[in-house]
Amino acid sequence: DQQPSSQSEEEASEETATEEATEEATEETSAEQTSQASDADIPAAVDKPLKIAAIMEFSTGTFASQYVSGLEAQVAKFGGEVQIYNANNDLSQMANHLQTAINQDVDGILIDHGRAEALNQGVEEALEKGIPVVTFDNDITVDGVTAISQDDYSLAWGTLKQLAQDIDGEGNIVYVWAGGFTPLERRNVIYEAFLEHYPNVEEIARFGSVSNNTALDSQNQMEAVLKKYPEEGSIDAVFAPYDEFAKGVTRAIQQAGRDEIKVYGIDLSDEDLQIMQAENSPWVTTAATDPAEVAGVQVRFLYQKIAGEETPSIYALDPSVVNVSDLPDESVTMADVGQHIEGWGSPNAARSPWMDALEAKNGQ
Amino acid sequence: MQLKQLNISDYPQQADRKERIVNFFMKFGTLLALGLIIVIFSLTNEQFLTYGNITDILRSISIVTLVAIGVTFSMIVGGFDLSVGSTVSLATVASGALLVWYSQELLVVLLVPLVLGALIGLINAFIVVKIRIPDLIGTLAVMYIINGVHLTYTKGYSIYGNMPMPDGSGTAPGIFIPAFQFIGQGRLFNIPFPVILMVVIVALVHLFLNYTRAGRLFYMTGGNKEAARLSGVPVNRYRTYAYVLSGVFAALAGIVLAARIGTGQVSAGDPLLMDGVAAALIGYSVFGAGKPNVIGTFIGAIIIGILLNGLTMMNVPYYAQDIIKGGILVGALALTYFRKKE
Amino acid sequence: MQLKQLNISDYPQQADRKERIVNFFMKFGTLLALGLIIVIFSLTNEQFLTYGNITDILRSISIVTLVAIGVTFSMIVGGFDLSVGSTVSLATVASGALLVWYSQELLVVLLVPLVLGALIGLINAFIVVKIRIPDLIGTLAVMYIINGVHLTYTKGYSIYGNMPMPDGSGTAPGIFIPAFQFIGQGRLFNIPFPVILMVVIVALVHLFLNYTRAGRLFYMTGGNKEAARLSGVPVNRYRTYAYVLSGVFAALAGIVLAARIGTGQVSAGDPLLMDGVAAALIGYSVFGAGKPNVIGTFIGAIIIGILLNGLTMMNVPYYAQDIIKGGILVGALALTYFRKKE
Amino acid sequence: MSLLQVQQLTKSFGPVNVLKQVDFSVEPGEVHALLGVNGAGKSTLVKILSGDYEKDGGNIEVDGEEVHFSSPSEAQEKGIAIVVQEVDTGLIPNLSVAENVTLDLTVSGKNSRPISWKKRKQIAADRLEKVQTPIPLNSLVEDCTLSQKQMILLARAVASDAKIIIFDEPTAPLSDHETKQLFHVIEELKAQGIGIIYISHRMQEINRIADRMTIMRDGKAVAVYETGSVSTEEVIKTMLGKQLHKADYQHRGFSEETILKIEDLQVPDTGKQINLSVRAGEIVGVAGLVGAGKSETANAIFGVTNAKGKWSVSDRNVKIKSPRHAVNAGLSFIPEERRKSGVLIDSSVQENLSLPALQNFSTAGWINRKKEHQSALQQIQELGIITSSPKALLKHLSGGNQQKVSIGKWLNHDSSVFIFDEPTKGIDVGAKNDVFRLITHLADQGKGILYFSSEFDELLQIADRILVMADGEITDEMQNQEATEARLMTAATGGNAVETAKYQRLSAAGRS
Ligand SMILES: Nc1ncnc2c1ncn2[C@@H]1O[C@H](COP(=O)(O)OP(=O)(O)OP(=O)(O)O)[C@@H](O)[C@H]1O
Ligand SMILES: Nc1ncnc2c1ncn2[C@@H]1O[C@H](COP(=O)(O)OP(=O)(O)OP(=O)(O)O)[C@@H](O)[C@H]1O
Ligand SMILES: [Mg+2]
Ligand SMILES: [Mg+2]
Repeated sequence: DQQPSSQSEEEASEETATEEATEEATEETSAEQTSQASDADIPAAVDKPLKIAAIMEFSTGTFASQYVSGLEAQVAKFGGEVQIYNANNDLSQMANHLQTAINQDVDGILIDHGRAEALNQGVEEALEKGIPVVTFDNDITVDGVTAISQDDYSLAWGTLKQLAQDIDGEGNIVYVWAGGFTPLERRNVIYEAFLEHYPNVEEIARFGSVSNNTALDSQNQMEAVLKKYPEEGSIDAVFAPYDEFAKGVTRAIQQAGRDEIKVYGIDLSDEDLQIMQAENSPWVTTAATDPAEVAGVQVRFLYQKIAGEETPSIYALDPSVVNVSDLPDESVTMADVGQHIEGWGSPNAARSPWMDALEAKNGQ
Repeated sequence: MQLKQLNISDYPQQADRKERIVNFFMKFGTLLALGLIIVIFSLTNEQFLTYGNITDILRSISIVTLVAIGVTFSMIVGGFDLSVGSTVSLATVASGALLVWYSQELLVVLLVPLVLGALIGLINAFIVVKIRIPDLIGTLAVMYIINGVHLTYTKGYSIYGNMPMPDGSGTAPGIFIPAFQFIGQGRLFNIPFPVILMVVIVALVHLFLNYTRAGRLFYMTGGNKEAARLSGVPVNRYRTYAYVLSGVFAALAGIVLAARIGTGQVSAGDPLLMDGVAAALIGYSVFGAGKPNVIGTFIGAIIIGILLNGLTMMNVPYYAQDIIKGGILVGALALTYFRKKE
Repeated sequence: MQLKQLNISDYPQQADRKERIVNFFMKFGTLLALGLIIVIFSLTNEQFLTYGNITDILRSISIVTLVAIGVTFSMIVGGFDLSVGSTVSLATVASGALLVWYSQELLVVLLVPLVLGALIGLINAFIVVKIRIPDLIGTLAVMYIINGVHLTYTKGYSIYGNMPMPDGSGTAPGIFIPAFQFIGQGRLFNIPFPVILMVVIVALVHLFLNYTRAGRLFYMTGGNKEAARLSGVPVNRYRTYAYVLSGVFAALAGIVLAARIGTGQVSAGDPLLMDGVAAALIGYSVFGAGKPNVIGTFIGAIIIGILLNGLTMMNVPYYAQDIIKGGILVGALALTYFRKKE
Repeated sequence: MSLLQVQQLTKSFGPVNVLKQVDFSVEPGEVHALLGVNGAGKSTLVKILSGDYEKDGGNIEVDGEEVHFSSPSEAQEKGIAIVVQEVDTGLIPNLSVAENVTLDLTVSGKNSRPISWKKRKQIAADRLEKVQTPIPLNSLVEDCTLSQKQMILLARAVASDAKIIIFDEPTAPLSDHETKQLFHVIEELKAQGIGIIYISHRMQEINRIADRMTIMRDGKAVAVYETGSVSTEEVIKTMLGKQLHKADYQHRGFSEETILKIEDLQVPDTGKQINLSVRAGEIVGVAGLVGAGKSETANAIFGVTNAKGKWSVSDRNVKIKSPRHAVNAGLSFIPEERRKSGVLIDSSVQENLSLPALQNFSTAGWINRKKEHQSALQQIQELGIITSSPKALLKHLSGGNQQKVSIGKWLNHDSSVFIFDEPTKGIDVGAKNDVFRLITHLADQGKGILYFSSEFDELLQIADRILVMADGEITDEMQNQEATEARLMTAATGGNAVETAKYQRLSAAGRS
């Protein structure tokens, strides 16, 4: 992992010896390279094609796809290469992948979802080998790891608050949920609290299952629920805390012509935006962070770590509540949601001054 | 000789009472179970037997039935096709891509996935019939390959109207045109179109399998490959046909799926494999057929669909639904298969 | 009589060259493919053949190998067990619940899941052997039921140390104790414990199947049930044993899984079914055995594990990996199965 | 010009040369018998003629035209039909009788025309009538008896408009009566100028029906005779390549001790009760026409079917609810359908031979493989099993050798009673001799033998006492000295009354 430079060989080998050495070398390098204007402050440790591993628990759904694109885009901008290790919902596979990545001597590791118990051992090993780790949405709390999260609790609370306001704290709702997935389990905690908080809101039906065809399954099951409650007004709202649920439910409601039922979801993607913005769409509110942005922040933290900068142990991205009413009439994509929703995205989180230079350098 | 007295009707009457009861259960056990389920659901929920709900159930099983018909074909020739789920996914993605990325017209959007399905069938046949890799493992390998292909092609993205292109080159030009969506969502004479499609296909396949030469050759091939070969049946050709048909029906299911959800959803077909196989296997027991048959498969799909609908209506959590589903499967099949030692 | 000329040794020597080559490929095709894969991977990646990576690969396949051994048993007696994946899940959840919810000690945490696995095997045997529901559909139904049971039991939650109780009654008292985690994550003499466990079990099962009376009777039962029965083999008892062993091995796999991931993850076993079956089926072709055998199964699991590891190391995108995996499966098996008409 | 002319035909399976430059011909209207010991290559020859196997060398002419078949349908196009030796390779078990009888119509039919099942059934009924065998048209072939299956194959072959029809041991599962029907049919075919190739191990049949015979030995056609031009002894000598030393059936005395006693055995499949007993060293034959219920009775005795009754073996009362109980009680059983229930064709000779007595080859559950191998070698020698090795798979052995394995596997087991069901079916005279020798040898050791057969002459040769069975019941009993073929036949048919009753029952069952 050496870069070709004007430095002598001794200096170069010294540089890779320890983490502290890297920091010192960074200063040296920047001092030496003042002649090249834009590369001025780029730390040497990141000023080369880095090999980044992204260990993902699953990659189904648009959220995951956009997250992956976000990772790839940000790492590419930095001139590195990211390798996706997809565990297909198999935690032990995820632990294996983490191990493989460590054996590969990658420069940094990103972890998306998963559980601490399965991954702690690997994470500790990575840190011992000097490979920095940034996690997203899991419970790993090893010292030296930066954990970012989109905060499932706020996500759920955000959309549920809107739901409560819209139905005036009283009415019949349908809940779509399935266990076995950390984010859904966390969102459920808030949902239970919500039911306690609003005693006049009654859950009249609950269903849900997660597969590769979640949307269609939800659609079929929602149809059954609609048939069970055929009278207009018998259902006020549906809480679907996962966009695949929300999509299916929305379709079922639309096709049944029961537009009086509103859908409150979680997560947002281009496709979701399109569905929400369709005329008379029952899906009126969703709470989300921008998956690409999450990925960007995670990559930037990792690069900061590789560059030897100080990073926080915990960083929570603030989710936004997106109401269709806040969006304009013409169709909007994820790229420009920020123009309409306050606080959407955080393009400047975890951004060091040298990053612009690094991006510009690799942009050519 | 004595044959002159041969009289078509009196053979069954010889069975004594106990035997007749056993026979009855063997023949009608599965149907009985289905009837019982319907009665229970309609008693516990008055909305269950409404016209709207019945058509909903039928619509919800239309896709799985198409897959299961393909599975039935491969089972008839004594084979097994694990790749149908991935074929559904591929067809779904292919029709989505043709509509959205290439703005193709209906005919192309229907034809290309079907041709792809047939191609996959040919590949399966090549592997299983020609190279003679055992069917379970050969079609499993093909399943992996097709899954990989369609995910690589879409880079993991699902395809929907006017989506931003995955390579960042702006917005896709096409949408899911209404003529296409009609296949999954439309109605003719107030009957959902996929239901009509399903019923017509079930009827045609039933006639085909029972009243045409080709249909019987499928059964012969599966019943005893060696004997069929010795009787001059080109068994390998028929096994090939069966895999091709399996692929084509899976592709058709994929088209209906895409039209129904209005998205070229990646991996959407995976869960259909199990349900399709279950439907076809339940079909064995219907009318005591003891072999794969399309009416049985249809009834199998209905049982699965009704359970999902009725249990959801009864607000049974989905995981508890699995218990009931499994229990009823065992119960229905026990009626059919359990009998005194031969 | 003619027998006097019987000459045992000259049969193989008569085979001509071409035939010997064919025989060679039939016997060693799968191993050859494995060797080729290893060579390619170690040439393209210097980290591949490191001690650390090899033990990682072995550790990564240990769970699937245990499942596949169970599957092998059911295949040896001519059956099929689709419920193994769900049994793994149940065992994982059970050991998690015992540790976390009930703070039980190690012995209990190991014993209860194994007993549950044996029980599931008995249920499968009852359905398949006694009620005579065909194995594919009978064990499919059991799969549904077990999935439902374990999800209902945990209310869909995964179980981890000191979790909030699903019924809201505070925090769970227990954790995943280190002694338990050792099973999945520990090392003995710098070899991961699950690898040792796997190798010992493979060796024991191999000896059992090939050198003991009971092992032989398993094979005989699968070879021709009727003939074995008429020779005094209690075939139904051996079929029952096979299903019980299948359940026990799946439960063992579930325990290792839970120890490895430190969680009682619901539905964690589902993906293991396919891989387990694939490993057992690849095993058929190893050494030209033509029947299920545990060494073959082990090699099948190794092939699958190496592919996953090596392709990931070569930075092949995960969906393209499926294509290669499928392709290599077909290629390796083609070497074994493809030959001229008999 | 011959209808069929085969010259210098060769065929090998891997290293084994099965056919070595065989010459063979059939004239129109001729019944040409093919004779030879088990494994001589008869089936292989006719399988090549019927397009099942491809020849390695030599040429085949049909009607003067050289042909080369690469599939059975090509042979059928040239007018060659076959009734195969293993009936199960000719039938589709999970389809109905009607469909199986008219299988050729399906295969040769037009794709465009829908099948009329009503018409099909009529045709099937007509065809079955031609071979005078009513079988319920709607029942599945898998539920049919062996003889019924054989007759279905016959009916189909007869109905095909073939120029040459090959019968590969057609009478093995047939009764006398059905055999007569078959011969009648063959006469008619002959009259139509059809050439017949007829394989059988039964010399009387050959003498009765064949015009010429070709004798095969060790893959070569060694002689062609006109029927009647040579003596049967000469034919057998040519077949075996040596003089046949007839087994010595001189019967020795046997003890008074009853070794097997069966009382009030309720046979499930026939619904009849059976009482019988066998003394140590005694060979008790059970004679009966095919369909008399012999196999059902044998199965019931051995616990194959769950029958009620009282068993006593060597004066000990035993309960037999399954074959395992029977084996433990000291019974051995050589069933009629060897491929289905007698041997494991995908296992090796050695594994088959050691199966029932596996505990004798194992200590504390571990198999002593060396001992197993040695014992297998020895048995292969003793029984004259022709195989390349004890490790060879059983499916590579000829039918007669499979039968020897099916018997041989019980010899390791310490049984006191042996039950044989049609043990000589499909085996050649030499092997039959071996089997008889084996049986008498067992009797000499004081074993009790129960021998079910529809071959009355065999029973007269070997049995000390003969029970006659008709319609599931034992109708007569005689000592060997009192027995004649005529008396046996009378008892077995129960006069005409029973025969008639049986047909009424069958034809009633045929109405469907
Ligand atoms: N598929 C095969 N592979 C290897 N050897 C075979 C195969 N088929 C037959 N043989 C061998 O060829 C020889 C001739 O067999 P064939 O079946 O022609 O004998 P047969 O004369 O019909 O005997 P039988 O009277 O027992 O029916 C036997 O030694 C047999 O083991
Ligand atoms: N599937 C069946 N359906 C109706 N009757 C049957 C069936 N199988 C057997 N039988 C009757 O049971 C009786 C005995 O059958 P089977 O031919 O096996 O007797 P067998 O004396 O052992 O003759 P074989 O010499 O063929 O062994 C016959 O009368 C037959 O008609
Ligand atoms: Mg033969
Ligand atoms: Mg019999």
